Amino acid sequence: MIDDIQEESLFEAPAILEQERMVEAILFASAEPVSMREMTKRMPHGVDLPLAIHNIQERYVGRGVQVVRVGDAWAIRTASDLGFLMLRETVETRKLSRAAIETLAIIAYHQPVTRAEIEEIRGVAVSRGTIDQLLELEWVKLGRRKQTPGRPITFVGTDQFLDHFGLENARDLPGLKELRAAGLLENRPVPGTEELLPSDDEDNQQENLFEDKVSDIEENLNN
Amino acid sequence: MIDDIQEESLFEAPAILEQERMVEAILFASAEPVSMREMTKRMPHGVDLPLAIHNIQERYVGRGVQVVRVGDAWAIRTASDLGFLMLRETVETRKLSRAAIETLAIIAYHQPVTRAEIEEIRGVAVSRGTIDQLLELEWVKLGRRKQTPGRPITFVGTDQFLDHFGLENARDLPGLKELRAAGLLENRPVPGTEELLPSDDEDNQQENLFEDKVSDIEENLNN
Amino acid sequence: MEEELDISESIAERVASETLIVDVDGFEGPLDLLLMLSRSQKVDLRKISVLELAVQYLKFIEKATELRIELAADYLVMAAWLAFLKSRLLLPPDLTDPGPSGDELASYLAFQLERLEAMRDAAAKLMARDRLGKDRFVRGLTEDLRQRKTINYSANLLDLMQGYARIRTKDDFRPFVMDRDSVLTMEQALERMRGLIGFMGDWTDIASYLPDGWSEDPKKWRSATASTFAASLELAKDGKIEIWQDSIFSPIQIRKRANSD
Repeated sequence: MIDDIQEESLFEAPAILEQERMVEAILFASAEPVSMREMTKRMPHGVDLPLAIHNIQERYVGRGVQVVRVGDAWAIRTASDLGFLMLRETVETRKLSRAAIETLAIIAYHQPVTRAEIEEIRGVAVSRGTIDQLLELEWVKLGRRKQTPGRPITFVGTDQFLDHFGLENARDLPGLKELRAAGLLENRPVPGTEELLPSDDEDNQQENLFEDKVSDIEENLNN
Repeated sequence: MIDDIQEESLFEAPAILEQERMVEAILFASAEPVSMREMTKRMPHGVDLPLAIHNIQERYVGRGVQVVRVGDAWAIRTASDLGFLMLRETVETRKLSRAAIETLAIIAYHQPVTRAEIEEIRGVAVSRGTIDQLLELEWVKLGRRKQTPGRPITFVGTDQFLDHFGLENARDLPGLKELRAAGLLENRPVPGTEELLPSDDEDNQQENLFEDKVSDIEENLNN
Repeated sequence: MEEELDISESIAERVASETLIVDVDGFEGPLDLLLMLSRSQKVDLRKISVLELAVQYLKFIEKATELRIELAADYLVMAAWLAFLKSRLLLPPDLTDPGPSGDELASYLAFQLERLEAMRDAAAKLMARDRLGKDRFVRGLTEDLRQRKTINYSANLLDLMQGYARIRTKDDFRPFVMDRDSVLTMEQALERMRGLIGFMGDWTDIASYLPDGWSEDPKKWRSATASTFAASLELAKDGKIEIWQDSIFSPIQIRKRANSD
């Protein structure tokens, strides 16, 4: 007690505005929230720390940064509504991978198609990631389960897919004949292509919505 | 969410107070000076950045932290009179040798300057380690080559140099004007070597060169 | 007494020479040494007497040499140059000499000294500024700029068609060997049947001639049945076996011809 009085008399406490500046500088430069005790240690004697902190906190109300209490300590933090400034958004355009393109093409031409069927057509396993990517892009979606043993899920194209590729509907997909005419296909159609197409009874039972699409695709492919 | 804000801003820039808050948040979040370009990239379109920065700078006059200009960038630094409050836990940078300090000053005041010119001014060879030390501190960097025989590389000061010594730009170097007025920053030819120089116009050219130098400094520092 | 005095003198001399050694080490080259010597003149560097400075420098070098202090080449070069300058300054100007006059050289040296001193002052001023990390501090609690990359995948109809065409063409080009494991060639069937003919008794369904493991897989079964049938016809043509079917779709039966062999 006596010490306090003596020290007070030895050192005149800085004006409250000066104390605020000090709190401001300490909070700014510290890598971690600063406790009251720590601040008291670093600041001159006789300061009214709670008042200085209170004033500084008030001063930053509505500003881009805020003086916040973190447990027993204080820190300056970015105002929560401005967090987006700390985020740099970049948009990058990338070509779809070959595997994804092929998978997408098979789904488009053969929909509804199961994963096993896709693999059979591509002749290689389809990674989970490839289908996930197409699902994420919302170019394919899950169709109905196929009425075969194991009731596998099927994949079908989406409206977004049609939209992206500038197609009115799946019927607009160029057929094999056209692909050949465009020089994209040089060989005769593979016998047995039809087998891969959903022409069985069970598929005809699928939504009517699909029926014409499917038969059209089939027609295209058989040409 | 972010898109919304940005899209909105295409039509209406946020109010100036809001812009100030953003500048405040960005500057507070970074230990390094943030260039105008970087700020522009991160802030919504249509902001009046110079005005917002100006206002923010004004706002902090006399506070515990200051908004300072470093070349083409801006930063918040604690007020220098409050340095005593800070914990100096940070590792002291290697004590600079007298040679390093002199070399730094010569580069700062004469930039862009070649090694031979530094040696001419100091009257002694510059050891490799001296310049390396300055390069390592990122206080100097390589400038463009000088268009003289041998096309020697030049050295120039950096933004980190300005930041470290609290200079807005290279024109703020202490005593620069006086030194220039006294002709001490001129490249005076050694008597008896004039023959080696192109012509009498040399002196005029020298002056032009110096003009160039000044703009070079600016340019270098703005990069 | 005199001897004592001599001793003390020599001590003083030794101390002086030791100081000199230390000093030479401390100098940053001859220009620095000259700058130090010039300070004794206590005048503005622009008004300095270069002649006096040259004399002082030469005296210093002379003494250093006497004391066998190793001097860097720089110091000796400067000494030679100053000796030359001294002679120029002392002699009346020779108007026929095309080289620079003593005054020009002297003023250049004065400029060099002034410039070096100015740079030293500037360096001191620079170091005395409020420096970062010493007087001014950066933000302690920085916030990293997070990067969020949005990747837009692109593909056009041509990509899609090419992709599909690639798959379809790939099928056509699939090498024959790839399919061989599920195909029984007629040659293979013939070879197998020739070996079995000897054991043939009465009429037997040709289905029983299929190799083991070829009846389960439909693909293999088809291939094996076809080639076995073709092989049977071949053997019948050769007169090795007889072939018989009692009605459409009923099992085809074969038996070894009695008069073969």
